[in-house]
Amino acid sequence: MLSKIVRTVANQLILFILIFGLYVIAHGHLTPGGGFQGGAVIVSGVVMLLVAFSSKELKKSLRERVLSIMESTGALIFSILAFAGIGTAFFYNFLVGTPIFGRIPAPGPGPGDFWTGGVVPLMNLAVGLKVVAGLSAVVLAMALFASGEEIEE
Amino acid sequence: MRRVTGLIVLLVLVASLVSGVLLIHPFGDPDASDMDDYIIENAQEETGNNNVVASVVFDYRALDTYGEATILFTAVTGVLLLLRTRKRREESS
Amino acid sequence: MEHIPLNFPFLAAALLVGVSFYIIIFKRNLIKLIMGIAMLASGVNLFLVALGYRAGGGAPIYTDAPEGPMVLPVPQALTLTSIVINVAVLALMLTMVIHIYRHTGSLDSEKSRKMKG
Amino acid sequence: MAALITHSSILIIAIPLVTAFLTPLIGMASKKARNALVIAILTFVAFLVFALARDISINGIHIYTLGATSPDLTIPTGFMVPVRIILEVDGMSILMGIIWSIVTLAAAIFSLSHIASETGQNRFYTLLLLMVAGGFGMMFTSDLFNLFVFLEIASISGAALIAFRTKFADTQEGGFKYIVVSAIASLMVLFAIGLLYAQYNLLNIGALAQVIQYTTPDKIALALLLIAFTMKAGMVPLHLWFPDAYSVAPASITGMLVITSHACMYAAFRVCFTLYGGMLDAPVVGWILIVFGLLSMFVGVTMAVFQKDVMRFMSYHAISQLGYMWVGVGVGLAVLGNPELVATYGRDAISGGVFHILNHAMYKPLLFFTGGALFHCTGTRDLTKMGGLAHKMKWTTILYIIGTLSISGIPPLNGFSSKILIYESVYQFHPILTITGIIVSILTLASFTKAFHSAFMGAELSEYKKVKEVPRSMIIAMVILAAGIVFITLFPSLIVNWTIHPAADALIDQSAYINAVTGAIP
Repeated sequence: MLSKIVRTVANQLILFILIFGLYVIAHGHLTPGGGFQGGAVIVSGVVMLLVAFSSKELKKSLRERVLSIMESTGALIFSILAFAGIGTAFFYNFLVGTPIFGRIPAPGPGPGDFWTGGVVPLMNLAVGLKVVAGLSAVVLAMALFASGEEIEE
Repeated sequence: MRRVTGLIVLLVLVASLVSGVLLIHPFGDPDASDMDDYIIENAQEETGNNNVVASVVFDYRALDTYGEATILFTAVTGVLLLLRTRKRREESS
Repeated sequence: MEHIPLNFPFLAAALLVGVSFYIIIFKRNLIKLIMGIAMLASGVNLFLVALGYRAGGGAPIYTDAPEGPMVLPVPQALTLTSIVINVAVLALMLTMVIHIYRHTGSLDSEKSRKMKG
Repeated sequence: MAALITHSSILIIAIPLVTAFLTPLIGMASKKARNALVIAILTFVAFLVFALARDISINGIHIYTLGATSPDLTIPTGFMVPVRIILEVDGMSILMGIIWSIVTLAAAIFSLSHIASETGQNRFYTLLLLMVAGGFGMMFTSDLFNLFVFLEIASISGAALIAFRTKFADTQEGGFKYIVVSAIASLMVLFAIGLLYAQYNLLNIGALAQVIQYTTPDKIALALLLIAFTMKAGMVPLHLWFPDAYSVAPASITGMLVITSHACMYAAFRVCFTLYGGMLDAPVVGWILIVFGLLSMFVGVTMAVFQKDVMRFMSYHAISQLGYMWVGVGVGLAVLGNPELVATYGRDAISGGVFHILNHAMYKPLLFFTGGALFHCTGTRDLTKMGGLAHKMKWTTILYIIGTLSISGIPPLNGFSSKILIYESVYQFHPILTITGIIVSILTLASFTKAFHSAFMGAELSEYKKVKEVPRSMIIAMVILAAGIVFITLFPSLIVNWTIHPAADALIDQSAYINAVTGAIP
């Protein structure tokens, strides 16, 4: 556990990291970024917390069982989105042209519209959830193992 | 003996890699780009994405991304499997 | 062969791969071996992403895009996939090295019993 | 049903994946439900594989374009080359799929009691299902980068499963070696993909095969691909990691790892026959495969003689048996440019090699499972410490004898029928190949008899007084594979006509594979 100054700053910073990560995930279909990149940003915040506090402290708020469930959920959402298009073909982008994320942008360069992209924004979200949960679980498990703590199954 | 063999293998490998990369198209001027041009032209219309890379990752080559997400899941599962601390020890068969 | 000066990024990628193979073949420390593999992955990723460059091209994103050509999108997608895969591989490798160190007390591939070859 | 067949190729890959994501959630609630789910899903996948096999034997190559407006629309309307990922299942792929579905089902059943006393079972079954999906993906995809992705799925889950028993040091070392080899091999594959992509801007195997020129970068890409896949398959100069990794895994996983070796072998064949095909410098590459195949046969069997560890002993035999397939298919590849020779013996040589893959995939997992059963009962893998187990473990003894006779090529068992096919055809290419094959076969029989003697025969040892026969699920798993052996033994010509010849023809006939991708414009 590091000094009080570090802990306070980390506590404040995590909010901004979270918001930036969510922005990168949510705008993956418009600007550079996406589920993997935004997820990695958020996990960097988790690593910061891990350095500022001890792994024992962090374990109280981030339980591995919960992370495991989150990861499976993310993967299952991705699978459901993939299976939903199977009426046409697996991974068919079935949302293009529907009211949900279905708008088609004007061809060529443009300002970008949030409600475009079909299943892509949803998949970004699912992948983001998965990456955050998965990588946090790995980092946390390694830290706990190194400090001799117990890891739940 | 082992060092000599290793050195020979290394030299052959590096020589072939360098000659390989020197014989492909010059940097910044791809020879063929049919597939990529098709994607750049049609990504907005077919997938509704302004971000062409996102449309490749999640639409044109979505199975790769599915596999990639699966690999991440695999690695996380593997790490948690290997780092499990045995809470209950059952030595009986 | 007149275009050799232009091929520096490819050459750099090939040399990076060569250096990492040197590390993988000759270094005995397991952590250095893992670093070698990480460098190998970086070299291959650099090669892949350099393949897609088009002179003067911008990022293949239409949101507020400047005029002009766009670089090829597929190599970027492949590189993204490959980066994530390598993160996964490295995490698992490091876990195994932690265990090997706990069991044998050494990171030397020649000292531990079966790590030769 | 028709819709199920249309989508079957992707369902075979996706259903195990989805189940793998579900397994941790269900395992938290109930162990029995999780075990039942795993077995049920693998049975369903095996059913789908057989349904797809029947469809392919009637309608020809099965093709599936992911995310397209219609699954058989491989090329976008008004365009020349495929853009999306395409799954393409021909005779050879479906043969590998059949093998993989049977062995994974047996391995899952074997695991039920083999790892019943270990912790971390939820994650074990999750990884097992992921490995199943990775294997199917490797066999069915026709996209080079997709092949790389699925290769990684299979190897990462395999490495984690090898290291499953964390309390032993050798499992960690074996797993680490496996993942290092896999990482290097797959990055070499990726570099080769980059070289091919740079020249042709394509990733689909069929589309690439149509335009490939065999320039110098293509040759380097071929060398990288072949080194990577032969390294992963355990061919001799690059085999040192093979016994270390395979001998320490749980026995059910070792059985599956053998088939992933076959899958890498399949990928190497796919590259040689389908991707390069007619452009290939066939005699040179064929001879390279033959020479290193012969080395594998010989080195594998001679190293096996000195092994005391039952699993290491069988791993070295696996290397030796893989050599037969390299030689058989290598002879076919060497004469690929000459249609007359292909007709006289090339096709038979390829058929023999492919048939040997099927046979090896039945008896080698069976032998590994019996080794696992011995370990399960005695707690040791050391053959010199075992003895007199035939009295206590009748089923295991009988199944071990079936496996031994089959691997040594004793007539009339299935190992004999594929070996005789290889011997007859490669004799016309070069007699020395057949002679080496027969010598290796004799050595195999000798060493397996010795192992049998030291483990099962002799007086009952006092420390194994309390040993009982292994649990029922392990016997069922072994009986499934033994039934496969018996079936092939009883109906060899049926098997050869229905599965082996279509597979060999799929390798030889490059144009069929290409046409399925490029000619399917509706």
